[in-house]
Amino acid sequence: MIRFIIWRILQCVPVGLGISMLTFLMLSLVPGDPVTLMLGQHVSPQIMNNVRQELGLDLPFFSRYLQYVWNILHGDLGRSYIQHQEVTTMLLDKIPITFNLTFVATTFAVTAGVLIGVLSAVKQGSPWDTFTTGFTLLGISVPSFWLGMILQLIFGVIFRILPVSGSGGDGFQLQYYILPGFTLGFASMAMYAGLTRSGMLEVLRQDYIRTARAKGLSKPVVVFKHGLKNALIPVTTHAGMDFASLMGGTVLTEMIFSLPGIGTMLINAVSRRDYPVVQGVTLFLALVFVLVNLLVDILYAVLDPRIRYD
Amino acid sequence: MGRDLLIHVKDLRTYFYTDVGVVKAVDGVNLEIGIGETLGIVGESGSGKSITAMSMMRLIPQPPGRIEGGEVLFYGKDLLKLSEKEMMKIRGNEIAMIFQDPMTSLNPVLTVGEQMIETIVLHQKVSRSMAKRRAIEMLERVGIPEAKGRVNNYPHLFSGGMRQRVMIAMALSCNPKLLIADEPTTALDVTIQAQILDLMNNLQQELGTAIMLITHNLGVIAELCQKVLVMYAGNTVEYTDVNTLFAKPMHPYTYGMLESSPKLELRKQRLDPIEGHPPDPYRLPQGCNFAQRCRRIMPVCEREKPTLLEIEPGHFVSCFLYERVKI
Amino acid sequence: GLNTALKNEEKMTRLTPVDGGVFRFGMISSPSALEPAFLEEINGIEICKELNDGLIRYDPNTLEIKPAIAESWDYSEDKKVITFQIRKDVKFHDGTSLKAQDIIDVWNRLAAKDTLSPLAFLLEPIVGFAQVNSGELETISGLKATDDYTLEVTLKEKNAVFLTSLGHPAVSIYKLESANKAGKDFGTPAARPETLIGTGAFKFVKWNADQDIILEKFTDYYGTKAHVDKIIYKIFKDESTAFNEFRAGNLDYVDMVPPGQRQSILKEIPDQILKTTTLTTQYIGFNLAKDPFKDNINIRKAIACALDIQSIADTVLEGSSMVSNGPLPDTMPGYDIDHRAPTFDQKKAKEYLALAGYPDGQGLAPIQYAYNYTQENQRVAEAFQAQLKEVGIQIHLKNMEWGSYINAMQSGELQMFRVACVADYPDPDNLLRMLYSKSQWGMNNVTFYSNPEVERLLTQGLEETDITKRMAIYKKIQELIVEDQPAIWTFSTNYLRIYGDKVHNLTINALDQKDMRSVWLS
Amino acid sequence: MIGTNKATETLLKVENLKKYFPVKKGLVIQRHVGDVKAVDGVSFEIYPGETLGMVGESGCGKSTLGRTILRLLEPTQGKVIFEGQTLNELSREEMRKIRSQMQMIFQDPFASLNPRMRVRDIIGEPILIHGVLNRVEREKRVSKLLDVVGLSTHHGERYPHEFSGGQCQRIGIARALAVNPKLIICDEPVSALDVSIQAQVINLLEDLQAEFNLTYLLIAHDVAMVKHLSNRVAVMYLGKLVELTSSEELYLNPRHPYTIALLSAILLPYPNQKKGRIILKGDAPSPVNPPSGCRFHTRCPETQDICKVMDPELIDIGNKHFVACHLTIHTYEKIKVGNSVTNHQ
Amino acid sequence: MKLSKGSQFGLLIVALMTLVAILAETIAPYDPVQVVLKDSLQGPNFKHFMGTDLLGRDILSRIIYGARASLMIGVTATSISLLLGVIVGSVSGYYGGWVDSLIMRLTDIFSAFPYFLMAIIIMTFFEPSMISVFFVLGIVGWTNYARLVRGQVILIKVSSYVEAARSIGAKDGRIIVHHVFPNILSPLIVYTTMNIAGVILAEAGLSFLGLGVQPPTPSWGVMLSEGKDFIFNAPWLIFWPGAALLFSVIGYNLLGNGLRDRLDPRSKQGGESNGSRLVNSCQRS
Ligand SMILES: Nc1ncnc2c1ncn2[C@@H]1O[C@H](COP(=O)(O)OP(=O)(O)OP(=O)(O)O)[C@@H](O)[C@H]1O
Ligand SMILES: Nc1ncnc2c1ncn2[C@@H]1O[C@H](COP(=O)(O)OP(=O)(O)OP(=O)(O)O)[C@@H](O)[C@H]1O
Ligand SMILES: [Mg+2]
Ligand SMILES: [Mg+2]
Ligand code: NI
Repeated sequence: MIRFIIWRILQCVPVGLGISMLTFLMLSLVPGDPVTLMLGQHVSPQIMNNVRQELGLDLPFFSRYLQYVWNILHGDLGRSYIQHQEVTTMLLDKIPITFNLTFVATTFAVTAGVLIGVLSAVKQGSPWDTFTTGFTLLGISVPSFWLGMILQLIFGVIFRILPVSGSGGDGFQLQYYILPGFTLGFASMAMYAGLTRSGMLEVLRQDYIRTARAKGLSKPVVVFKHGLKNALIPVTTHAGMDFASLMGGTVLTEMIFSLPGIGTMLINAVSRRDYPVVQGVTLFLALVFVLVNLLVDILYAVLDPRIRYD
Repeated sequence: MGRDLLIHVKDLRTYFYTDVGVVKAVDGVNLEIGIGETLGIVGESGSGKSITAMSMMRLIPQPPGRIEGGEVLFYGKDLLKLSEKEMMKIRGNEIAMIFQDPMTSLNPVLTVGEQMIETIVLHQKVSRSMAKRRAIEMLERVGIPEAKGRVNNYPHLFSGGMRQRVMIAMALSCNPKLLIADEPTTALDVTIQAQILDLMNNLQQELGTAIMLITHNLGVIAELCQKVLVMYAGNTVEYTDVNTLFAKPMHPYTYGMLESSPKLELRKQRLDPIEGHPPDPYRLPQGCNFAQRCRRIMPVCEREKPTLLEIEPGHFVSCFLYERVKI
Repeated sequence: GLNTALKNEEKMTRLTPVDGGVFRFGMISSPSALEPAFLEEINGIEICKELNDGLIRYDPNTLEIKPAIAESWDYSEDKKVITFQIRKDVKFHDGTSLKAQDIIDVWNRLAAKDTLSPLAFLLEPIVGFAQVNSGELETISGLKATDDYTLEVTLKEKNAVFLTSLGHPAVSIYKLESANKAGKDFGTPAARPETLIGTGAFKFVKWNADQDIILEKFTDYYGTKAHVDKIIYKIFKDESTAFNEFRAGNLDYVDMVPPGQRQSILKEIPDQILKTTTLTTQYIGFNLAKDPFKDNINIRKAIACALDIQSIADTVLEGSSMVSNGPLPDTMPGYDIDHRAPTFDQKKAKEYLALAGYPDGQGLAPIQYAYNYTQENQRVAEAFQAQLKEVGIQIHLKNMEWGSYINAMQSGELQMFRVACVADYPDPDNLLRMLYSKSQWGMNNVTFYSNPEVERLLTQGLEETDITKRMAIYKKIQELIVEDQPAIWTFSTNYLRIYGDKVHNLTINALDQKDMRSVWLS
Repeated sequence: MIGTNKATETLLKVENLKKYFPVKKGLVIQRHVGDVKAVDGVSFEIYPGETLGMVGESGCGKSTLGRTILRLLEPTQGKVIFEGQTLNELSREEMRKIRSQMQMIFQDPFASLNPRMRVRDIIGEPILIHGVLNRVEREKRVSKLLDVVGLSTHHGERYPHEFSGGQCQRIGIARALAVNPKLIICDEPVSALDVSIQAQVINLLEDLQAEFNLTYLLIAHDVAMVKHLSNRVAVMYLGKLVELTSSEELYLNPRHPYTIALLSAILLPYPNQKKGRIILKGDAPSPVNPPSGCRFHTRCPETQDICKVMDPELIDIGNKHFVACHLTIHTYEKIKVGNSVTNHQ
Repeated sequence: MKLSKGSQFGLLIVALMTLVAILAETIAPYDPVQVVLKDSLQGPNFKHFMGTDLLGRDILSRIIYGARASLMIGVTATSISLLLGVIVGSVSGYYGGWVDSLIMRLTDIFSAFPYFLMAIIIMTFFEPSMISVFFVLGIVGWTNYARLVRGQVILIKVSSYVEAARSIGAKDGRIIVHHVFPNILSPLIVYTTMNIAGVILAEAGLSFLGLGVQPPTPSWGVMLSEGKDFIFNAPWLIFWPGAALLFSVIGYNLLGNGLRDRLDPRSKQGGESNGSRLVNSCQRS
């Protein structure tokens, strides 16, 4: 198992390298000069050249890339062109926020989604089932900005029971993440509900469920103890895939709720051609992506004793 | 009938209502099992054997299934009229059940021990450690080596034969009065099958549990059962004791079935199969369900359904051939 | 130009100010840096001007030059040397006193090559700037501290603008030592109170990146001390969110009204709104080096007459912009009220179009109109497109990502495009030179406009120190430019600012700067 | 090893065939830590027109053997000689061509038919591939084949899921017959079917053999069925043959303890005939690390010391009755002198 | 086998939408790009059944024309993803080994890459237009298809009927075309229909960044993002495109479910097969 984990982490290396290369390549090919963007238009050619030299932007593409990789290997992601801060520091600053957000969103999406899914599978064909299926479709079609704003209005402005935005400063303060978490997790929740429902329907047809019922176990025990763990296996697989889109979703959510997270950081950086930040963030995201998938694999092994990685 | 009846099923009918139509999976089944007795049920795939058993346990998936009628008298009380809660006390406790495929009948994500313990705790109201001891004891009894260690294993670490032993141990752990075994050996190899049948035989003798054994293998019936019920397309076609059945099968289907299986010791001889295949359960014929395949079909067979009649003492057949004799 | 919300202000000032309280300032989008050398965008300037004082400041209402760290100044005979008398009671936030040398140090740093400041140009008029900026020398030779409280600045030429430009926070004064201590982290979110020491009425407490920036009242401030104890600049990415926070009672002030809600907010809280026309100019630029605009003033006039700017400002922009009819916003000193840029008149448009050689638009290939993407720009563009279609001019819309857009404009690839420019300081020279001088071709002058007469007058205006004469020169320049129509002047942004009912004496000048010293909370 | 004093040509000869599936471990560099010895040195012959039955427990390598013979799997070692041609030496293309001579019928009648093809196309596919007939002729032949296996022409228009198991198996058989093969390997052709249907298919197989002079290698685990159909029967245990003889001989005179146990375990439809059943202990061991010596020694009721160390060879004990057991070898040694060859057929 | 009632309804919706898209010119009461500033922001009324937007354009007409762009985007972008995914996934699945490892790592790289970043970058190469929207959404979405196809191919590769095909001497090409491909079609079609909605919504996300369909062409995504600011003051701006989207999401999902049952001859009883497991991993907007 340990070796498997190490192996999966090692897999990160080519993926990370690939991503850094891809990012680097794409950003370099994109029209638009970062120096102009940094300095604005008022600036004299003299200053422009100074900056260009300082940033090494006058060097050929390949040596810039090598330099970049070299620096990464030394733990140096460079400095933001715009904020002039070290990318590593910026990242470390923002990771907790995004982590909290995705954590709350995922927790919410998974628990609520799974619960809804289980209930509608158990009551297949009932009005409740129809309702949740409809709800699931709604979940897919509701734009998250709309949801976010409505939630803000209702819970923050009208009832004033939850903060409208922000992260509440240092540390994890749950109340600040409830609305954003819900907004971000809503579509996922719908998806998990759908997945759990079909997974559960599949599982409920299995022989061991029949065995469990024949043993006289009560319905909740049958469904949750015997059914759920099995039904979660396909759900888990999907969770890894879903993570990438969840990460994409944080951008809008963070924007709407003024959460200073990775998403905000990335979108700011991309629009201002802040190369070091964009590269740092994508690299980090790739790492997270691989780690999350690793987590999913481990979870898989926990859920399904038939799978062992050695 | 002078013996003590454990369970008496009268005119059981279970239908499935699907988008495509109604399946009369079980359409009038009668059976009796005495205390400590073994009843075998044979029949082709899809003839309703499993559904009969599941209906008795009230485990039919609802919807689409529904028990449309009949009585299941267990010690004289109708199981079909019990509340779900009362029924839960009977399942696994008074009536236990094991299924055909040992590979899929155990929950892959729970340890074998856990699956046994939960039943024992539920029905015997004992502590978990007591239950565990009992589980180990049962596993030893069904011949699992190193039972102490293996209770903590997951099912996938067991071979097919071992899993079926576990299933039996689990079913018998609460000393049920009746064990319903739905094709317990079909999925197993011949040599393993022999082991399991042997085990069941021994345990029955020790514990005195009545067994309802579902199979489509006549050899298994001959080996274990005292009484046999032959089913075809949801109906009982023949019901008698095992010797009579093999010596003097009366229903053309039973007869055909006996003829069509290869016999080991006979000189090579062409098999005599029943032609055609079972009717589509969605479109059962108007008359006798077996009519299309029957060698001795009569005009009446295509018009009317025969009824199950006691042709000879203790020998029930549902066929117009014999109704006429009686008349 | 005057503040349009004067009435409210009067009402507010009548009460006696109360000290104390925390002012919660809703800011849309984060400042990128608090280092003066990089103060390019409005939010950085907003905060930095509270942290650091410059030699002069602008009057919060009239934008006139007022003394700050310098209590007075004198021009030499040839107008090339300015001698500043520095106040003796100016303290840095760490308690030390400010001397003339501190100013020189800070400016040397701003000009230095390594600093890479895009704003170093503010010091360009000083003798010896170029040598420092190219890295040859370390100190600007034109700066001299004759004693601890006298600073002599020698200019290369007569320059009437230089003094005004000293109100820009980029040339404001902080403690050089703190910058050295912070190193590369100077003015970034990593800043700590001891690495960001200024001279302003507020001192730095904390910057939580993308979240908030906290300032605290500086009690040893030499001037009028602030009333509020603390300012928290809360950073938002979305106007609606900020407004929701405001409605939830968590903000005292919001920097921007969410689009789409302006009219309803105006109705909802008319007494808590400030309206300012800022020193911005927005126009549709014509690439004068490209067909069909090259040497064809009639087509430019045709387009100018075809556009109903007023109705767009009223509906599409929800009244958040003033219609502008010349190269300068009306709040800029020297604004010419009298000039006659063509306005909406479809009949005239058709006439001009015919004159241009395209009667009813026949023969005129579709024109491309480019703009950087925002929803608002997009909507405006769509409205333009629809209006031009009515007189027979087809335009294609091309929305561009900011970087490519700037590039394309500067390289002269585009045909017709949106330009918006914010003045750095309240002097007409700033905008007119940047946008219409030939020396700025390919940089800020993206229409590639040039007029020798304009060039001449620009130089003249720069040297003229008499204010009335100067303004006459700029009036003439404006007339010339309007005549040549290198652009259609569309809007000057007219921001709406919302403040809470407990906020008093909040002022906003045309540079969009709030004076936090005067604000108090009840 | 196998005596060929018989004049009849062999159709298929399998020589010391082995198929190991590597078991790999390790992450970056995959180490080879062992093999699943699915087929481990099997030799036998099949004569034209006969049926050779192959019985054994689940997992003993029967299907793997069948696949390896057809070169659907590449053998690890050994040869398969078909009509004098060594299959393992043929190129891919040559192999592809020769496939029309050898066909296979699969265990699961549903799974072996492409659910998205019409029955007509399924049966016509081998003809198409081997390009022997034009379209019209092909269609005719498909109708003929459907008729042969007891289906009617209009069935050709349907999809596999519209048929019952027995009918599907008939389609599979028709596909195998389509190119007039000489040898058909039947991998548990009836074990998925109901008893009454099984008999139908068995009869069909018998009839076809007579009609087209087919040779069968019949893989199954139902001894009674194998005995019924086969001329000779091979018994396999854990990748190896343990006994090979004619079916009557096998029933009347089984020599290997495993065969004996297998036969005794068969349940007969006669009540009250409980004979002295030999119940083997435990399960068959894993083919990854098969027991040393005789592979059956762990379960054999008559294990001796030698069984644990020495692997018995498959030896003809007379009448072409091959047995791989130390017990019989000793008896055989004694009678070897008087070995007379009699044709068992 | 007939489509179930639900899927018939789904088919009806999809057909209706398609019809509306095709006949936009005939049906739409107004020119969708006609700006009438004095009619700005009218609520639903008799003249404008669904109201007007900020520029005074008729929303009903825009919804009708928007169906054209949105459905086209949904279908085209999905087809691009599908094509890429099928090629990559089947190569990866069929050949296995190091080819598979390499391709799957590449896929990982692409999925780990933030999609809007990719969108922005691609958009700066191509000028924003309908074509580039197809392209971006297509490029962004292929990884899931590749994974899906690969998984299916691996399953089918070892199936008994592929073995049967090999045993009768079929070549690789024939096996892929006749045996493997038809059998991955069903989960693929199901996933595709369910994904179309996600793509339409993702276009809204792009529009948000100015990278979507270019004005004045209306699309539901553009309308949604335009309406964002007016949630409180002119909610109909966002309601109608939202409803249209929801409607078509429902349509496609129901149709997808029906197709699954229909296309998969094995799921006779209409049980849930693997198709529904894939539900929807829509890109968020
Ligand atoms: N959930 C269901 N929905 C519809 N029909 C069903 C359902 N479950 C069972 N049936 C039908 O009921 C009939 C009887 O099934 P049953 O499982 O009792 O057969 P069986 O005799 O046990 O067969 P086997 O030997 O294959 O186990 C079959 O025709 C089957 O198609
Ligand atoms: N592709 C493979 N890779 C690894 N091991 C395999 C593979 N195919 C078969 N095996 C192993 O080889 C052994 C023999 O398998 P095979 O399928 O030949 O058995 P069988 O005798 O046909 O069994 P059954 O009666 O269940 O069909 C088994 O242990 C199996 O697990
Ligand atoms: Mg059954
Ligand atoms: Mg096999
Ligand atoms: Ni500017």
